[in-house]
Amino acid sequence: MTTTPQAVRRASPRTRRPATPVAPDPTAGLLPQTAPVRLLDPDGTPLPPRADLPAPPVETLREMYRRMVVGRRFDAQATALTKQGRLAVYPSSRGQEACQVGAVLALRDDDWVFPTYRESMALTARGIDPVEVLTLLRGDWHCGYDPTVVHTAPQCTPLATQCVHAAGLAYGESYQGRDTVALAFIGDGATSEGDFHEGLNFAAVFKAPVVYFVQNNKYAISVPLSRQTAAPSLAYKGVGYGVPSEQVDGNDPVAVLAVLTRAVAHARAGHGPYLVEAHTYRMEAHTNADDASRYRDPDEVEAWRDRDPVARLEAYLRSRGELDDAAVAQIAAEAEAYAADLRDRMHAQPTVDPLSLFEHVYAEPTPQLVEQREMVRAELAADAEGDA
Amino acid sequence: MTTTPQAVRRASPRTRRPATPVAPDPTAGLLPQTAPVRLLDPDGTPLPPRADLPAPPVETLREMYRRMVVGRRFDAQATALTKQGRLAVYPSSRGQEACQVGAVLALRDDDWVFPTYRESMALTARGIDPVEVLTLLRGDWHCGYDPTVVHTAPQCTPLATQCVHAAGLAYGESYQGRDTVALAFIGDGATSEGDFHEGLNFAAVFKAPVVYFVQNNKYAISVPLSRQTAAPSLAYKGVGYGVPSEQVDGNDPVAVLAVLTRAVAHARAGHGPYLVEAHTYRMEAHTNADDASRYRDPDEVEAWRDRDPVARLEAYLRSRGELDDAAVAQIAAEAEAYAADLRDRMHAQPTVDPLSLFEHVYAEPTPQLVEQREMVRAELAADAEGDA
Amino acid sequence: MATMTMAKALNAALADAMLDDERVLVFGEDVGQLGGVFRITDGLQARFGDKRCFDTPLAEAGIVGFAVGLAMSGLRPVVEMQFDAFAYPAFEQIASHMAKLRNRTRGALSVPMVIRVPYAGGIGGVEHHCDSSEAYYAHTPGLKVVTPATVEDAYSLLREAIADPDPVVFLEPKKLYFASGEAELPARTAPFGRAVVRRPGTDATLVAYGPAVPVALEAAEAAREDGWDLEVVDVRTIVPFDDATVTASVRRTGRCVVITEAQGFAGVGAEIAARVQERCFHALHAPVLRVAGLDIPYPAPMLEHTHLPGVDRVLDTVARLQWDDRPDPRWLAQGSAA
Amino acid sequence: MATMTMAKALNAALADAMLDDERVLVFGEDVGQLGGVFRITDGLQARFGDKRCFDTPLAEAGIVGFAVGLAMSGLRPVVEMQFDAFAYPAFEQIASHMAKLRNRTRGALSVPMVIRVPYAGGIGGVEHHCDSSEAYYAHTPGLKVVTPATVEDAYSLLREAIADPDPVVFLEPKKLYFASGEAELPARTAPFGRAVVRRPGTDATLVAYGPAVPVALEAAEAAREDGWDLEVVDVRTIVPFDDATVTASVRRTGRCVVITEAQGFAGVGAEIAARVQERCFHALHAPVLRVAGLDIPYPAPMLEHTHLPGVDRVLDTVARLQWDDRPDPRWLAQGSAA
Ligand SMILES: Cc1ncc(C[n+]2csc(CCOP(=O)(O)OP(=O)(O)O)c2C)c(N)n1
Ligand SMILES: Cc1ncc(C[n+]2csc(CCOP(=O)(O)OP(=O)(O)O)c2C)c(N)n1
Ligand SMILES: [Mg+2]
Ligand SMILES: [Mg+2]
Repeated sequence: MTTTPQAVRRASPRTRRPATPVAPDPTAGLLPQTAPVRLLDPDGTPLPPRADLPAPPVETLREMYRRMVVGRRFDAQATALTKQGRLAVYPSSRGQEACQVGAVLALRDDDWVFPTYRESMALTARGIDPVEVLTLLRGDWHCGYDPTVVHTAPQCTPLATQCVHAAGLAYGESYQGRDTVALAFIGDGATSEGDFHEGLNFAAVFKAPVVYFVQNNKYAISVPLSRQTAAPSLAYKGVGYGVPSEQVDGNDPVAVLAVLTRAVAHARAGHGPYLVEAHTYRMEAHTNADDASRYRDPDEVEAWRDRDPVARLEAYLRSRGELDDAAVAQIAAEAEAYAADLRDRMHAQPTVDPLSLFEHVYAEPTPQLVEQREMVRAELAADAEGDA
Repeated sequence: MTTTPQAVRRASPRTRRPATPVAPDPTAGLLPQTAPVRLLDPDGTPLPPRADLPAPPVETLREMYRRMVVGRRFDAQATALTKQGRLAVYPSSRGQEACQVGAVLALRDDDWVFPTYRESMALTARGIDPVEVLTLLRGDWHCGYDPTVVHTAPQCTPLATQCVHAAGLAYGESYQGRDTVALAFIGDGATSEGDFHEGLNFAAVFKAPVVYFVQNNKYAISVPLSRQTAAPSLAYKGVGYGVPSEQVDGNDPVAVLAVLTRAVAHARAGHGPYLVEAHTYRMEAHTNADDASRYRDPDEVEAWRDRDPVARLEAYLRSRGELDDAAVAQIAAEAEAYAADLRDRMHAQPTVDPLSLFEHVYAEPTPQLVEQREMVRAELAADAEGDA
Repeated sequence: MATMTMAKALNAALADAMLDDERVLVFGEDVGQLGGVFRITDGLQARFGDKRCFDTPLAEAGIVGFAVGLAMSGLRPVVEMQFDAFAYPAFEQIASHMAKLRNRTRGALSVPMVIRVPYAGGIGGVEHHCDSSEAYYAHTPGLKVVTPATVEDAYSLLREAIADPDPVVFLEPKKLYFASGEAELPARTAPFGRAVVRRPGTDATLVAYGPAVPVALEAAEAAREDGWDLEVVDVRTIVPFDDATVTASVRRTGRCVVITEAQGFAGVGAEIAARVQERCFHALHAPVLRVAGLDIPYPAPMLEHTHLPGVDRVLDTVARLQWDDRPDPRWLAQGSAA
Repeated sequence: MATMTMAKALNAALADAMLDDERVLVFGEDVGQLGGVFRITDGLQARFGDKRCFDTPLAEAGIVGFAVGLAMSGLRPVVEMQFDAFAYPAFEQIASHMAKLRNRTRGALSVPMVIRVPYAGGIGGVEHHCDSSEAYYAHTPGLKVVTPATVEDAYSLLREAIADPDPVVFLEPKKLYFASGEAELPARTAPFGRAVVRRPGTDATLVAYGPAVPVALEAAEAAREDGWDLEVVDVRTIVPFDDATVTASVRRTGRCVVITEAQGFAGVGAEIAARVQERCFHALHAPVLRVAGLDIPYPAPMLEHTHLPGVDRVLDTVARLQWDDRPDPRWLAQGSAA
């Protein structure tokens, strides 16, 4: 789909029998464009501007570049931390920087994000402490940040389940008179789950202000998109819920930001949910524990290197005179510092109190948990004695 | 939607920017017509024939009429049996005769049907003994017929779950070289369930020969369609799976049969699943136990009386000289006899052996079940002694 | 004191909770204009408007997940599953999210919500309408699991559930919906975690909850003829479980039968039996016995009476409590065959 | 005898079953070219083609429901759930269809299919990857529930499961996947419903299954130092349960501890404890005690060792089996407070 040089509207003239009245098209505004929206060529050359899709302000694009560079460095650092045994596992989002950062920049700080395990970069780009973001993967607790402070749900592992939560939260916010928008990340594979369907449908029926943002990175672990769907593209799922939908070149940072900004505005204006599919590519294996050579061709990966979103935005900003060697170097240095700080802080082995296991199961531990806590307390005391 | 006098193809010319190449429409063949297909006017007057949808042979339509009349009489009899305490509950399909019988006539005997609780009429129209069909609702066992003999799954109560079974069975049949088609009935409400999504998707990805037949009777118990979906119509869900879809006036027997016949042919030819939405109406309450006056306007029901599918087909066949008073009377008599026979046979109270509870949980009862069976056997013996 | 049905008491509890707390929203399938298939939400939409009591699309995972999201936004959702087995599509949302969100976030996100489930049988329902599903929930840490057996408890426990800071699965015994009882509303019987002795007795303890409580009481009444004075304990909240009341009773009586309508294998009855013998071993004159539903799918209406634990089966079991202190031949035979 | 991992034995069982029976199809998420995230299906697609071993869309209800349909058409599906908690979306298909279809149709439709579930923890997995979900299945009539603890049993029980006429939930202890053991394939150990004494002993019986079996064996070994000679029974098939072997052992030893990794409340351990005391009451010198996971959501990797029943906790529990015939002060204190 990404080979079409320019996004076009669905255009095939349908055969119409004469003498029948023309009914209004019930799909108007609901179907995506037939090819992914693209505003920059892969080499960063801008395509003609579009009246229906205002280009994002250049300061925002500069900020986007900065966060993408820092995000990529963060991502590499996290992968390195797995090799050093500091992280149990890490799912990289290398190659998906435009999506991860674009989503964050399209939102306000008080909007809510519903991420999956893949969105560590989006969360750090949101300003969440990377150590808190990696808590789940380091293994000291399930979620390291306070969702109510950063307006970000815990990274969700059970696929697609967050789609329904996002609908509920967004509806709840608007019910309470707040103009918060929720953005739910979801992968191509997870669109096959029933909860994706139920989430979109609830959001549509209740006109909940949610943006469903599918990062179609072409694989669900090893399973290629062709095993997930026979649809022309995932964005075509929206019309079945009455949800306007768009597809976008997920490696074109300008297009991603533009399309998501429009989607968020639509939701915030009270028009209900919006579905965006970004065509992108997972450059690394599913996680560091995965062996992608078992199921995909290195040539395929190579081909996607030419569509690198960071280089693309850099080229564009340079061509517009918005970025020069000095600025690039400064951002790279910032990224290095960010990574170094993360490495240092992840170096310290966290201590977790075993007795904390009994907290937060319920607001107050049940008598059964109190008994079990006493058992563990006694065990710990015996261990300490044995050690002494 | 049913007010458009004639089905039309989606026709709104989309604004196209000049100088962009015309991409092929990825939705071609997947979207339904913008208004439900109709081949007879509500009064039975035929509409102009359509090249893309051959009209069913008139003998089949005569047979359809016969089964619809018998089916309606059966349905009334079943409702009467609830009043006589012979059935615990009965969900009527009055008003949906064209759908119930049309689906059956579009299939071969060795095709598989996946019915819901609403499809008693379809099953009797398929030739299954009505006493066996009503076993579930009488309460002597969960399913009264042998599915492998009548190629009909047990009537399914957990909504939408049968959509996935149908995909599996259909794929399994074609895998084994048989050209069987499966038809899964489903209601408008049940399309909101995740299993509808997963069923359609599996069928599409595996090109399983299934027809998904949504009887959109506008209510899920008391919940109106507007609370199920914001989609233009349920048939627009197909494109999101790459499944060709059609909507049809579900009270137009000729159109229902024509559209389903095309859908079945599509599936049998190996082109994968097909989604058909029939716009119809549940004339009675959800079941005899339901009180529809709590949630719907009698005027609405009245309006649908004018679109009665049985009268419509009768008028059409009479106008074509295919039916006369004598034939109508003969069919009515047949229907009466059918109902009388059913009434008589349902009059006998069935006896069910309590020990049969322990059969068919597993192929062989487990030791635990053997123990429990002995307990029940002893209880029964003690009861018998007590009675004696 | 007024006489009313449990259905009415539940309806009043919902209405009073909505009145007291604006954040309470009631939704599910057919709960709006219809008032629910059992009429538990009758009149709530008319009274509180269709933003506070409303119908949803027909999708249980959606309903529960939507409620989780609403709870995250600070509201207090109370949702209805239409029947027990129709909550299964929501199982992942219940087990992996509703039950765990507080724990996952170290208490930052709580999920104060209630899932109401009309459960269990005895009403002649067709398949999938009569499951006893309490064990699935009771086995899932993070959920509170509650089931009333009386009209007063129905009101009180439902108010408690809605006010509780934790997610609650509130199981409503269908067969008791339209049984009448005495109640003065707003009744407040006891907080979560308190079982109650419904009938004092000295010879053995019958432990039951929900639909099994009336069976236990009836059996205790009938047992008087056989010369047994049976105590009946109503568990009320399965999670958290009231060990203190149950063990105190069994220590007094020295004998115990656990009655549940659910299929017995790995059910809540097994948990109670296991706990009681762990904690009362030296007070026991006989093993703790169980009377449960058979280990079969819930049967068709015409056979449900064979499946359901009834008074006779309870009394037969009480008779096996080794009143003469001889081992039960039934188990002995089997054991020696091994 | 050769040394191999359980993963390898399971892979061999699948391959041999596919070889023996053309109707066997293996599918799920990532089971094709990747060979499964645990490589249990490694090489099957290459060997048998992508019609017999294939990837599906990412949807567990879909996978199970599709398998039910395939079984209806006469095939023998063997599906993989990628991890324990990711089977929950399929719960309705499992509980309401797979488990019940034979019963609903009076035996006309059987559902000979297997759901393989890598389950339980001890591998440092993140949340939702380490649930012990056996009780949900064991409590659902119509399902057989099986879990191997040895390499030979892994092969044998999986072959048995695939050949079985009933639906089987086959639980694979993740932490044992890459533990090696001796096996001669094709091994056939025992049909369903047979527990086995893994270690004879005279003083008390440890009953365990799946991931808890190695813990029990290690504890029995360690207990020798304390002067206890412990017998270890491996349950192997939870449903159907082998009462004969378990009760015979406990009658011999007079004491019993049940060890499960799952959270204890209303788990399979409760069932075993309840059954054992029902059947062995007069042989017991002490209550049947349980060692189980804590009643908490499975913890993050750094705390899982506190959660999991380990050798020390087993030995502490064995020590409480009232060797001097005095009541356990722990429970007494609590009871008298009531
Ligand atoms: C309900 C559920 N089933 C299975 C899994 C196991 N799993 C984790 S990631 C993954 C693939 C997801 O693919 P996709 O949705 O495309 O997201 P991506 O990883 O590509 O970002 C699978 C199958 C899961 N986490 N949840
Ligand atoms: C999973 C599930 N949830 C809820 C129900 C209860 N229920 C039975 S019929 C029904 C309405 C179904 O409406 P629809 O799908 O439109 O079919 P219709 O009854 O109109 O034929 C509901 C909610 C059920 N049977 N299964
Ligand atoms: Mg993906
Ligand atoms: Mg309907």
